[in-house]
Amino acid sequence: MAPIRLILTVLAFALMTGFAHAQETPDRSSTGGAQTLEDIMARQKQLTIDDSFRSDALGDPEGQPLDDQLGTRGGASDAELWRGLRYGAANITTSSRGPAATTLIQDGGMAWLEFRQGPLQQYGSYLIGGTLLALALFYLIRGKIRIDGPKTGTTILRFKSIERFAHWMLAGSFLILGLTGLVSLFGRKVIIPWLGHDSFSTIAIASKWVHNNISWGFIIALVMIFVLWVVHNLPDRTDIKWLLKGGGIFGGGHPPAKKFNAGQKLIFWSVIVFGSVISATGLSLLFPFELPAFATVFDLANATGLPQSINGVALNTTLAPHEDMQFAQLSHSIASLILIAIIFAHIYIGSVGMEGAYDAMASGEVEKQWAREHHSLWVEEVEAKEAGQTPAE
Amino acid sequence: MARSKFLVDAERCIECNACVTACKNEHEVPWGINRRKVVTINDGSPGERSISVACMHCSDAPCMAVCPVDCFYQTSEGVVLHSKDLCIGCGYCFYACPFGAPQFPQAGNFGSRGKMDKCTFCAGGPEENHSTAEFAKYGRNRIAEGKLPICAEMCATKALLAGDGDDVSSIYRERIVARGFGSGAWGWGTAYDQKGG
Amino acid sequence: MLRKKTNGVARRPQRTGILSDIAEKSVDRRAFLRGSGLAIGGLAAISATAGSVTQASAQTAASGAVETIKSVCTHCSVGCTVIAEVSNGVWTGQEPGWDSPFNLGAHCAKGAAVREHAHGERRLKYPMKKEGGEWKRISWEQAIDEIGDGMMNIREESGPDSVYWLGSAKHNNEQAYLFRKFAAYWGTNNVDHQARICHSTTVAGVANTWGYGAMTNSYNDIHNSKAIFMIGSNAAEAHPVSLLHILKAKEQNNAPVIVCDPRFTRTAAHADEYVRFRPGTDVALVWGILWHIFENGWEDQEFIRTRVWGMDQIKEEVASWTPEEVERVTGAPGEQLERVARTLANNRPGTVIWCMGGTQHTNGNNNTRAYCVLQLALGNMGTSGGGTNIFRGHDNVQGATDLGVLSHTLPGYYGLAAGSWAHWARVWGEDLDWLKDQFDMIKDSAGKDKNLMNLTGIPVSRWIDGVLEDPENMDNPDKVRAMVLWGHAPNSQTRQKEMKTAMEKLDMLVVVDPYPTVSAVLHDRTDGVYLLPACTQFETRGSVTASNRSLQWRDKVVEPLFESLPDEVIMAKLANKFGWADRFFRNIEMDDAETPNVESITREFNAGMWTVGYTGQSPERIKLHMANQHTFDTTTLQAIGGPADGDYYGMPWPCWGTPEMKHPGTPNLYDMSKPVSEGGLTFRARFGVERDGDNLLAEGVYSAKSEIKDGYPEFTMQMLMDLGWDGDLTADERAAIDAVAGPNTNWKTDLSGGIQRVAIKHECAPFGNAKARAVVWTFPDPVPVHREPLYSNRRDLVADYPTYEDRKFYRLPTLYASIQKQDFSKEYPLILTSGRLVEYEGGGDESRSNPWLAELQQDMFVEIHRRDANNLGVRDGADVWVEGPEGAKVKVKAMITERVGEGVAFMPFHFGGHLEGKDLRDKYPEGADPYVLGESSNTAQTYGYDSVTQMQETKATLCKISAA
Amino acid sequence: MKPMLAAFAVLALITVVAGFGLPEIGFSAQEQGSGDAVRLN
Repeated sequence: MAPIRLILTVLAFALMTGFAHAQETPDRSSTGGAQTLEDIMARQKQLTIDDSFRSDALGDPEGQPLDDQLGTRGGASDAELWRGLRYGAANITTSSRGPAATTLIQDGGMAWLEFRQGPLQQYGSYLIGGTLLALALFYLIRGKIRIDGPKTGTTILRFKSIERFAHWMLAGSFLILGLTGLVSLFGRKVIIPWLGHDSFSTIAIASKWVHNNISWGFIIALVMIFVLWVVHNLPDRTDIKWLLKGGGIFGGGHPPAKKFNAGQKLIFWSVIVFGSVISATGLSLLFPFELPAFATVFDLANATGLPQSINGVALNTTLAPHEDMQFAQLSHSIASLILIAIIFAHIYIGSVGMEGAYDAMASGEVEKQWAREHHSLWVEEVEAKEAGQTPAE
Repeated sequence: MARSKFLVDAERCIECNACVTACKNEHEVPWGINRRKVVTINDGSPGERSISVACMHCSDAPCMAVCPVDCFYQTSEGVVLHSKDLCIGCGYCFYACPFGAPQFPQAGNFGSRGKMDKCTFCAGGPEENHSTAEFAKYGRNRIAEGKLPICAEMCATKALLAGDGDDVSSIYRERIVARGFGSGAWGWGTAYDQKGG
Repeated sequence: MLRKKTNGVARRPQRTGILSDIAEKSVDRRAFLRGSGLAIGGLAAISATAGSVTQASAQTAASGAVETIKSVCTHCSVGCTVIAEVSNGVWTGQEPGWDSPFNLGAHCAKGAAVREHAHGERRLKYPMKKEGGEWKRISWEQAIDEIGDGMMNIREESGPDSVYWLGSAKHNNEQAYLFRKFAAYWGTNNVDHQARICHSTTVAGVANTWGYGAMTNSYNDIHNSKAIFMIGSNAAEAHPVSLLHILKAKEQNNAPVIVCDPRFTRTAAHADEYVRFRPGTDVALVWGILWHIFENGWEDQEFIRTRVWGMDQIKEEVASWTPEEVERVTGAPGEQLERVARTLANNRPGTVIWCMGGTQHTNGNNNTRAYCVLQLALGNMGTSGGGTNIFRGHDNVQGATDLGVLSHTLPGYYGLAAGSWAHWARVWGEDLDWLKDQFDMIKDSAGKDKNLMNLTGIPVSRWIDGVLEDPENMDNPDKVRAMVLWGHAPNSQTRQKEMKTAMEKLDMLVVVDPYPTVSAVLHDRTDGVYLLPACTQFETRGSVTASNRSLQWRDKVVEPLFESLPDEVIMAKLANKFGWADRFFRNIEMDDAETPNVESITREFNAGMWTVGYTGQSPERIKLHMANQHTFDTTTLQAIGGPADGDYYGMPWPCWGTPEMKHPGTPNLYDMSKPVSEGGLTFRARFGVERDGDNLLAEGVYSAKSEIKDGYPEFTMQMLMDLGWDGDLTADERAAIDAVAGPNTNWKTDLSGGIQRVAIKHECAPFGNAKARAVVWTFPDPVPVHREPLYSNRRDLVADYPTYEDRKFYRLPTLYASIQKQDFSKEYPLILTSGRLVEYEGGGDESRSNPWLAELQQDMFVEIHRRDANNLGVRDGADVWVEGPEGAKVKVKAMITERVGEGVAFMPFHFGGHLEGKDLRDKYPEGADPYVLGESSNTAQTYGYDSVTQMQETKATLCKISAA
Repeated sequence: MKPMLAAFAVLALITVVAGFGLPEIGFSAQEQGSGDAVRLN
């Protein structure tokens, strides 16, 4: 479980560090270096222990001189040989050319599927359900955020068509990707009992096809969005004020903001960060065995010393292709679930949540009054531009 | 009731690949799909040993647990089979399988890997026994013919044993006793939660 | 061809009844488990006849419209039974042949994949001819006409000896026999086959030691061995199923397995003791072991006194092979050989197994005789569990050898003497003078005419020299101008580049084979190449002789594919074309004008093969054995009850006398514990009765129940009369004997078998009872001695152990010293050796065309020791050039391993279709190219031929390796 | 409105092109499992 826990720490910003138990090597002199009762108890408690004392005890496969009488396993005992396989340390060759043919055995699978069936689905559903609930609650309490001042009747161009194009491309693809993704994650639990195996299989095949292929659109759009808006999303002083006033969501007047206020900047950056994680892992899943990534990721992680402090041991950076894909699959779904939750909030505020906000992405023209309230500095900028001079700071 | 198992005696396996070609022959398995493979450990040095690997038909099979469309099922003899009609080729069973048994006709084809294919213990699939459809999708159904998996039946040195777990292990135990040294029963711990021989 | 194997429609009705029962039973598997591999896998039950019992029920359950046909695997010499399931003429499935005592259902990669023959996607599909550089499809008639006319022309201009008939170990016995007869009727001894380059040195060495040149015991008899000594044999890859028997002995008798080989082979991986030694130093190694045996008096004195001649001379030679000298020459440490010697001495009887690692040397005949001497010294001969178990290579190389597809003998090792021709002329009912006229004459040194029919022909290993050598230097009237490769992979021969030139110099190149073979692409010919599609052994029927001398019968599995024809039919077509078909098939029934009846061919050679006892195995008896395989014991090979009660499986030759005599066959040669009538035997009295005053006959020992209680010479009519046994002859027998040569008629020439019958009636071996000879005074090296390879990396040893002087034999001048005196070791520092891979066989044209096999070995490679690789700056998997001292080089992948020792490189010899880095795929006829092509190791392999048999040297030459 | 519809249209287009185009340049187990010295079809 150690590496999985690291993914969570890396991706979900160390939410789960609490689970981790560091453990210092016990004294094994009593058993002559073999495992002790403590080791066994620790394994039973699912604690991660430094098992190098076993993983390194592989005998010496090439140790035996050829002109001796040959033992049954050359320089290594049965136990040592099987252990070599268990830890992927045996020297394996095969005449089969299949992918990963020389991986005789990999034990990451069980942990992976247990995590996927368990925590991932559980917390995933909590997260999404929770967000929806929270938003509903918020709507009941705060209601729709109206434009306070009198409407001017004049509008101002907030987003050029290219910007809207990119936004909707990203939005469209993400909605579909999220939906089809959720189908493959929860389908077996939710849809099969309801529709049965055959019809679900058809649905799953379709959603997988769509998921795999629409992904390209998502990636393109993600890049466009980044290029178009990154300059407007660099944090600055105004953001602090804005955040201190809580964006004025709960009254207390509108804090000044540029084209994007701090809230929107947060959305932007989480889309960029999670979006690229999703894209990267997605790609490596689209091309099995072609784009393994996690050995390098773990190397970097180990360099930070973070996993050591969390799990007591560094992460294994010699991964079987299967294991690499397991991590890709997990990080892909974890990042997606989180982003889905965030986007729910974004959709809410961009539609039912706030009067006048939707026009920005629909026609691109927004009511000047709305703009003054929510993006005062940006409006000044624009007007100043029109007046042909830069405003005094 | 009887529990079907494979057992590979690493002391006897000579990497002749008979199991591999027998499987290809019996089920007309296309080039590039390896339901069974033979791997060699420490090739070329003392202690060189070979093992024939395929789906071990695990008791608590990870592939069954993980399949998003739940296309696997296990027969009363413990043989793990799947339905190619349900399979969506997502490859999750491959991630989960400790032995790398699942095979995909479109290994690298943008994730759309085609229907998964694996060792059936020569027990065919959901289709009617001996139907042409069954043969086309899963290969020959020897179990229904009252025969055991061809790979084990044709093994050059009888290193690969298949059949009722009790008989398999008693035969193997016999050998261990005769040899007077340890176990070459590879993979039993992982597959059947027990020590081989 | 790819029809689905499971015909549901046909099957389902059948299974409802029986199968549903089994389905129930199968809830607990024991029901039919006993019939499965499990029962046989069991140690106690490795000889489980239980297998057949319940298997029958499984069979009936399985077969509906499906018909089961028994054949024999066409790859190695173990003789594994192949059970083919055929429905509506399509070979749909392959089942394990549990009943076969040889393989008990087991197969190797090749045997488990033979059904692909019935797909035959890469087969040669119809007769083809190369015209203006293009392959052109032609009819059989046109092919036979053009080939026939071309040969008749050559015959007119240069004589019959300018056409070379290269036969095959892939022929069944009938085809092989017919092929040899065919060459005789054509009028040449330029006929040969793969045995020349596989075990000819064994046959010569062993036959000259104790009488017969064959495996003395059997694979199954290894069950009784207390020790197993393998040298130059990688059985795990070349004869995988034999490991079934070897491992049984290892596990049940706790028999130590000792493997001596320059490579740590897959066989060595299962050994208790591995002896690594320098390629080409077998004699030194064996003498090194014998040194310890003599030193400690571990030899079997009594056995040597009574049954061996010349051991004292051996002792003298061995005395000089002290542990130090042995280590200097072979590299094997003295204490290890001492341990080996003690193991062999303490575990008797032990068997000695060897293969091409020992035979393919310029002094191969010395090696094989040295192995024999080792067994003689230990007293391991003529006993169950002992013997020299020589594993032959091809499925019928033993049969083809026995039936004389060789340039130095007629069928049955009769030789080429006038008497031999007279004998076979009698068998064929042929006019001897007509035969003589078919042959060419040549002036001998004395300037008087000699008929070439009595002169050994050119061996297959040298046919290229028959083309390239100046006729002045040859005893061949003219160059070889037409070459017929009838089931032969040319890439299995050394000096490929010279072969290319030779092929281009020929007037006509004819390939008769199921596959185009490398012969179709190696050369740059634009015309005069004919490819004739022969069918495989699964598309015809006939008998085949396994390595242990047992004959098995193959039934036809499917009709010939495409336009292919059985070899006997193609021979008949040519015989008709040449106009002597009537004479040729005089005694042979014809199913139609071009189809000789296979069984009646068997009967014809039954009538003439008295020397090796191929006379008792009538088609009926062989088929009876095939049908009742389950009645034979899997260790003794003897039938226990049943219709073949008492027979040994396949009637291992010698199966004396006529079929009516019902001799059971001889399971273990020279075994005196049995009476001759029950498979016992003595050493053959083949070398006279006396040598420099010593008696060559056995000293007071004789086979059980023998009425002559001492050594005795081979039987003649005269001897019967002297013994007063001639009264036992029937009138017919006596008449037949008088018709031959009266009192001078002997056990070999008596066509009635009477002499053999009477001798055996008195429990005497027809061929006499003599000593084995440890010293073969007729050979260049009477006492086997070590001689350095022609291309040696040890110049210091060349001085001490030089090779032979150049000499001329088999019609050709042959080089030894003149090559060895040049020093190549500086420029070519690595030793190059070659061997087999389990997935492929021979030249590999057949197995590389089988996708199930080809997928597993796709790249030709060279094994290099890690140290050499690092010194050469070669990385694993990188392309390298391997260049032989004669300048030819191959581009292959480097495999870095410690399987080979330092300074040694190894290449498998199954690849072909690339030449010096050039891919020749586009030169194959459309769609007939093998799946996998690769460089042939023999391109880099060099000159060098055995001093007795012209066996090619492929195991010890030099090379240099460089990154490509 | 137009940019949004345009975006969805383009998205659909990309999906279809990818779905039917990319497999063409993908590689099968056969291709993956055969070296340079092999001809399959």
